[in-house]
Parts: sequence; structure tokens; C-alpha cells
Amino acid sequence: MDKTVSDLATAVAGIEDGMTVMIGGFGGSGSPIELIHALIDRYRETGHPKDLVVINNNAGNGHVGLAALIEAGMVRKLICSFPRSADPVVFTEIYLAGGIELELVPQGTLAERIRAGGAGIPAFYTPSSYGTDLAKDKPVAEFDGRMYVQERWLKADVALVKAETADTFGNLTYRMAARNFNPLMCMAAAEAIVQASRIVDAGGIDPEVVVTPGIFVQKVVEVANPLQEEDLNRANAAYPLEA
Amino acid sequence: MDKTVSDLATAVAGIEDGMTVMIGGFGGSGSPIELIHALIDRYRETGHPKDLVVINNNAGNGHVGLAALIEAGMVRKLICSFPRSADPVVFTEIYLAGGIELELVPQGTLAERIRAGGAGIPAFYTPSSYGTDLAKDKPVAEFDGRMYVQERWLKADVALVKAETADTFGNLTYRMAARNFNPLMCMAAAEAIVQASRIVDAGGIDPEVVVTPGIFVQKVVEVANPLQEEDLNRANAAYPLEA
Amino acid sequence: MEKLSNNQIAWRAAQDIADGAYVNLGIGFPEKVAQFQPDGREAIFHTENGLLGFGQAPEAGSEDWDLINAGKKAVTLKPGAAFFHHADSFAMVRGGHLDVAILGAYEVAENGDLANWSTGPKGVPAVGGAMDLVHGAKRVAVITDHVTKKGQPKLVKRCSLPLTGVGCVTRVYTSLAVIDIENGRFVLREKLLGLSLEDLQAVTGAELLVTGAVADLVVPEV
Amino acid sequence: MEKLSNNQIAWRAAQDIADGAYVNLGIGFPEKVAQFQPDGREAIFHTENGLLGFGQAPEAGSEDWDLINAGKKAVTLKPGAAFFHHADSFAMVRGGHLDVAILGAYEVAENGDLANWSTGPKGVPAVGGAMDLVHGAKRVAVITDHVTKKGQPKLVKRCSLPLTGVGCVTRVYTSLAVIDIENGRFVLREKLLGLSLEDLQAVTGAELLVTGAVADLVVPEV
Repeated sequence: MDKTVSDLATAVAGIEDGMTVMIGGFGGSGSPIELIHALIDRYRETGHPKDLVVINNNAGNGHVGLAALIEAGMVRKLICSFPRSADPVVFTEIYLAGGIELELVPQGTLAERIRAGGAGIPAFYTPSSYGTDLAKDKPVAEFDGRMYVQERWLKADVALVKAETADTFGNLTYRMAARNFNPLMCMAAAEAIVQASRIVDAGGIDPEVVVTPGIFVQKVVEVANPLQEEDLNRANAAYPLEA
Repeated sequence: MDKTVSDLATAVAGIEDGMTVMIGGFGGSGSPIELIHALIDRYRETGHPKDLVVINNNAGNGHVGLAALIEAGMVRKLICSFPRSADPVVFTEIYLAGGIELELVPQGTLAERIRAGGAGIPAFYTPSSYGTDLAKDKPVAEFDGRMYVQERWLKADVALVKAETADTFGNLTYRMAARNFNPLMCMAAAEAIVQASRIVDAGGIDPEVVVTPGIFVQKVVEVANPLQEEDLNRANAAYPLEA
Repeated sequence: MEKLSNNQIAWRAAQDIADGAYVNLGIGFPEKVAQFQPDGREAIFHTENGLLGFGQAPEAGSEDWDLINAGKKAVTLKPGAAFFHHADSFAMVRGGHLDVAILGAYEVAENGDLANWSTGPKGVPAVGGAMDLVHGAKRVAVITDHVTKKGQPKLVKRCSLPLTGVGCVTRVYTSLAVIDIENGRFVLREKLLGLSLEDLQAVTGAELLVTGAVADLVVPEV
Repeated sequence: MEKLSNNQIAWRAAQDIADGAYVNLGIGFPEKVAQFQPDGREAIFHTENGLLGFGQAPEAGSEDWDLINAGKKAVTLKPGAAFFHHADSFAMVRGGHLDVAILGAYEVAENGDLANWSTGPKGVPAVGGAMDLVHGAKRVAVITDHVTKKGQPKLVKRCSLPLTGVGCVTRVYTSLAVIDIENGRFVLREKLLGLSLEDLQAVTGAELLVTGAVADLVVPEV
């Protein structure tokens, strides 16, 4: 068994119009920028995929990564907790013009809904958002004298994930706080597509320090020196990048 | 901040009659035998604690560890998934004589209920046990055309946990499959009391490989060469152990 | 009546496991399936107590009792293994990430119901991970003798024993046949060479449908 | 009217954080609290994006953009730090494991309601982790100027802006006073030296109860 694929284009080739795509990262940290850019390349060449539903904590920053995906017009709906950033101009303009749908979810609820999707839990109760506008029309229930909101799982057709080290079985480690939503999204997607800074043979990661076991991962592609969104934005980059 | 306590007796000194006590381990693997035995010592000296509600995957094996705790008469009720073992005589006899209450929970539901307790999720839905005797009297609900059982969180006053390495902040790693329920029980107990094979200074565990962050741990005691239940049982040991 | 040995039933079940499949084998008899992986295929075995990628038992005397399977037997690690806690382990199970779970049975009903955890109100009940496995794996198969020790059918119209799961089993490998469960009916796929449909039906507690070719169930001595 | 600077409000809030406390500081102004930990005490700071035990910002130019806080600012690691994923991070929050969360506010009501995420239907809404924090930490405190830039009370009878949480705030540190919320009422604990109760009440949108001694709110220049 070898889950490695040869290149980014191959890795994202199966993503189709209308799919729900989870994208890891918290801002730029842990964002699989090269996979996102490969998806934009494919859209620019073929017109697909479009009408995507994207799940991410944020809504992109500047004109690279997720912001570039939105700017390219590929995203029909965004599910996120915090669509603000240092430079949120892309999302803000399209959203205020009615060009994209937004489902705003409290960050902890977003994380738990994704984990629930991966763990086969169709619904759970949380105190978060009880009594607020974000709980409107959601079922509520009382447990032990306190009120809670019922939330549903979130699943996806595909997850785009950034890891530090992967083995050929798909076992993953992450780099510092770049972990964030990435392990959860591997669990909740039918196909988790991972870019890793290095790929090692099975056995190359200590079984004790695996963060995402390979059962949650379907494809792995090596991106040896991944770009950081923050660096790109400080250089005022826009995708497609200048050579 | 230093969560280290000097000895086992001090570590378990705060456990009172009637408390709910989670005990880590899956069979003997990951079972905090020395903490359990310290609790038995206290009971033999003081008559407390008794009437405990114990949460563990199993019901003990032979006459050491959890089995010895039950044999000492300290346990009023056991919540577990699998009260069988190679030598289940202690639990079996007391249970069939009506001397202990049993709440049988499917193993995955047990794990998820404990995690829910630690994560502030008062209830969740699972497909497990739907339509069976173990779902009797539990609320059910349909999601996306499939039926699910509502399960409640499990919390405890205290968790007894076995770790491999602890730092003084309570960050933990485990040894192989001895991990099992231990990290979840740290989350779900008001006070997680941990025996670790070694204690290092803060900074002595790589932040990337911490399994249980210290926020979930209240007390740590060093037990340098912990006993294994399996070895004790192969030697037909009974607690108190022969010197 | 000629019948397959337990090893042979396990061998037959192992032939349906694809290379790279993630597999959970129930405690006891189903554990034998791991011994019969076809050459060139490597399944990755999951155990409830937090381990993916374990291998065969170590030699007696070299066991490490922190490296065990759900049956509390000592195992070994294969390259690419991973440890995790119980909630993550059952996220794999309940979340539909396992390709196959192979379990034992007291009874399997034509509607896919399985009874394999309790023989009734006597004694000490114990369920373990079975109720999670039957609702989690993409494919839930049963391996079992075709009849009880007393000769009674284990494949039945409706289970009489306490259920493990409702409508969960899709294939049954028995000592006499391979039977799928489709639309609430037993569908015969393979039977032992020389065993007539009538004789097989006679030891089966619900009607066996034949909807296509029935292959010979041919298993080597193992 | 004399008032405390933001640094001074943050300083005052920092005095109530015990040694070894696990603390989450909201994005922006509340982040300042970390600068004013009393000597001999060390709190452990939690950030939503999966890190416990971070320290101050690194020098410009030596940032690592995989080592950031919830405000996406670069931070550093202290000994005893730990990384974890977002679900574990919010298990800490929602599960009641944080000792204190200190947040900013648009409005705080005497019933403990907090509004700090939305100023209304205009623009792009963004909530982040605030709705989880207000229902998770053992103690939820607010730091804020006592009045808005236009001089309107921020401590009110009932919030007029969209709520972040219901009945969640227990203490408010303002530029003029320290006020607890008990049984649905504002209870004055400390006020600036020389500020009369009448003057303080005049800029407060709900009645201030005095149930015991009111201490002087004395804060050094910081």
C-alpha cells in the first residue's frame, strides 16, 4: 500500500463541481497553499471545479491561498468562524455584493461539528451560542438545569490538509500550531488529500507520535518547502504568483 | 507551578466515600495499579473511601488492581463495557450475589461519553446499541434517515491514570497501547491523579508529542517501575502483595 | 455432513479482504482471519484499544503487556503502526473508516440483525466493542459454524437472543456456505461441493434465495 | 473624568490571576493582560488554535508563522508548552478547564449577558471563539473602557447588540471601577480614588449595588 501521488495536479484531479471541501489551517498557519493553488490552476485550465462549498476557520487573507480560490469565483458558500483578516478585501467585496453565501459558526462548534462528522456522531449538544442569533432555528434542550443547542455533524467530500511528515501509509505529524483543524478534517472527509513537507517509508514515524493515523488519509503528495501565506502577503503576492 | 506530589498515599488522600472514580487502562495495560493499591491501603487503615462508583473498561482480573479494589468491598457500582477476563472470579461472585451494581456500556459509547464529559458536551447521538437491550429507556432520534441513541456525558470526581512520562506541569505521554482510556479520563475528572514512570521538568517533553496537555492533570506522582497486572496474575499474586 | 474447519472458514473470509484494507477482527475465532492473508496483500488491522497496524503474537516470554489487542493477547508492531486513545479508536469505528469488521455470531437473521453478545439474562453480561463495530465498518461480515453444537441453525428468520445490532450484517461465511444478506433476505453465493441446496436449506433457519450462479466453496486444507 | 489607561485596566485584571492558572485572553486589548503578571506568579496561556504555554512575541524578523496565537500574531514557546488540535483546544474551553477567560466587550448587562461580536447587521459578521469561551471558562471577566467613545455606558441594563452569551460574565474591569455581577445585578467592588458613587452611577447604564466595602482602585503607571 502506498498513498503517495506524484504531483499536486494529480492530487486534486478528482475534485468536482459542487463538492464540499474542507481546507485546513488557521489563517495561514497550516494552510495547504500549494494544494489550493493546484486547484485554482485546474479551474483556470478546465473551468472546474466550481460551486464549491468550502469549510475553513477563516475566509482568506490578501490574494493567495483561500482568498485566491474565492477570488477565482470557485466558491459558492463558505462555512467559517471568522471571515476577517489583516487584508480581507476579497471575501468582503464578494460577500457584500451577494456573490458568496456565508454560514457563520462559533469556532469551537465548528471544530466539534467536524470531529463529529469524522467520529460518526450525527448531532451533539453544546452550550455555545445558546440564546444568540447564531442559535436561531436550532433545537435546544435542557440537561441538568442548563440550556444547550443541538448541532449537526459536518462532513466533506474532500479535505485539503497540510502536514509536516507523512509516511506512505498516510500517518501524519504536523508542525507546531499548524496542526489546528487539519487532523479533524482528515477524519471528516471521504477523501483527505495531504501535502507534506516530507514523505517517509512506513515505519519512518514513531507510532507513539503519529497525530493522524493513516486510516484517515487517502492521498499524500510531497511539497518540500511550502509557502507561508503570511510571507506571501507581506510581499503583496497575488496568485498566480510571478515566477 | 509544580503538580508533583511526594508519594502515593498523598496522591489518593482526597478521595472520599461515594465519589465517582475513573480508572484508566484496558485490562492490565495502562492500569494504574500502584494508585489503586494505595487507595486500598487507605481503606484498610481508615475504612474510607467506600461506596465508590468506578468507571473502567473492565472489572478486574485475578486478585490485584481493580479486582482487589472490588474484593475489598470499596465499590458500590461499576460502569464498564466488558466485565470478563481470564480470571474474573472476584467481580463475578460479588455481582451474582447482588453485592455490586453494574452499568454495562458499549465500549465506543463509554469512550465517547467520557470524552464528552471532558469536552463539555452534555449529550450526543450514536448509532451504537440502537434497537438493543442496552438502549432501553434512552431517547432516540432520526438523522438523515437513520436512527440513533442519545447518550449522556460521564464525569468523575477523580481519575486514576497511568502515564509513561510526566512533566511538572502535568503534560503526559503514554507507553504504547497503555494509552487507551487514560487521556480521556484526565479530561473528564475534576481531579486527575497520575502515576508516571518518570517525572521531568517543564520543557522535558517535546510540545509536539504531548498526548495529554497539563491543563487536564492535577496531581502527578512518580512510580518508577510500575507493576503489570498480567505479570502479577501469572504469578498468582493477591493484594496485599507478599513482600 | 462435511464442513469447513474454523481455519478454513477464516481462510475463505480472508480472501475477500483487499490490499490496504483497514480491518477489525472480533475477539476469538475471527482473529484467525489475520493468518490467512493472500500473498501480495497486506491488510492493516485495527484493535479497539488504540492501535492500527499490529502483527502476529510475539514468542512466549517476549510479550510486552502494553502491546496487546482487544482480546488482551500480546501482539507485535508492523511498520506504519500508530497508537491513539479510545475515543479516536472508536471514531475510526463509528465514523465509517474501517473497510471490514469480521465478527462471530450466536445468531444472524435474514434481515441482517446480529446477536453475538449475550445468551440471555443469566451470568455476567459483557458487550465490549461489538455494538460499535456493527454500526461503523463499511462492511460487516460474520464467520461462524453453520449450526450450533446442538445442530440448530445459526442463520435464522429472526434472532431470539438479545441483539448486538439491527440490520448490520451483509455477508456470512459459514462452515457450509457463503451467504449475502440483501434486502432482508439470505442470498446464497457459494456452497460446499457436493452439498445439495436442499440439505443446506434444511440446516438454515430462513429461506436461501438463489439469484444467480452459486459457486463451489473450495478451500484448501489450512 | 480621570480614568485608567488600557494598560492600567489590563494590569488590574492581571492581579486577580493566580499562579498556575490556565488563562485565555481575547484578541486585541485583552492580550495586554499577559504583560502584567505579578512577580512570582506564572499563568499558562491558552490560545484557541491549539497551544498552551506560549510567551511573548518574538523579535520582528524572527517570527515563525506556524507559531501564532488566535489573533494570528507570532508568539514564542515557554517550557512546558503543548500543541493539540482544535477539537481538543475547545474541549479545554467548553469542558470548563480554563480558570479564567478575559474578553473585551461592546456591552455587558447586569444579568451577565455579553455582547462583543457584532455591532449589527452591517458588514461581515465574525465570531471566532468568543461564544465558546463565555460558556467554558470557570470565570469569565471583561476588560473595557467604562463608556463608549461617544460617552455612552457600556455597562447596561440589557444588551441592545447581538449577544455573545447569556448570563456569562462575573466580573468587569473598567477604566473607572471593578464591578462583579451577582444575582443579576452590578455590585461595585472598587472605584477610582476621588470618583464619587454618583458620578460613577451617572455613566453606568444600570444600578450599581454596594453590598460591602468599596475599595480604592489604585493602579500604578504602567
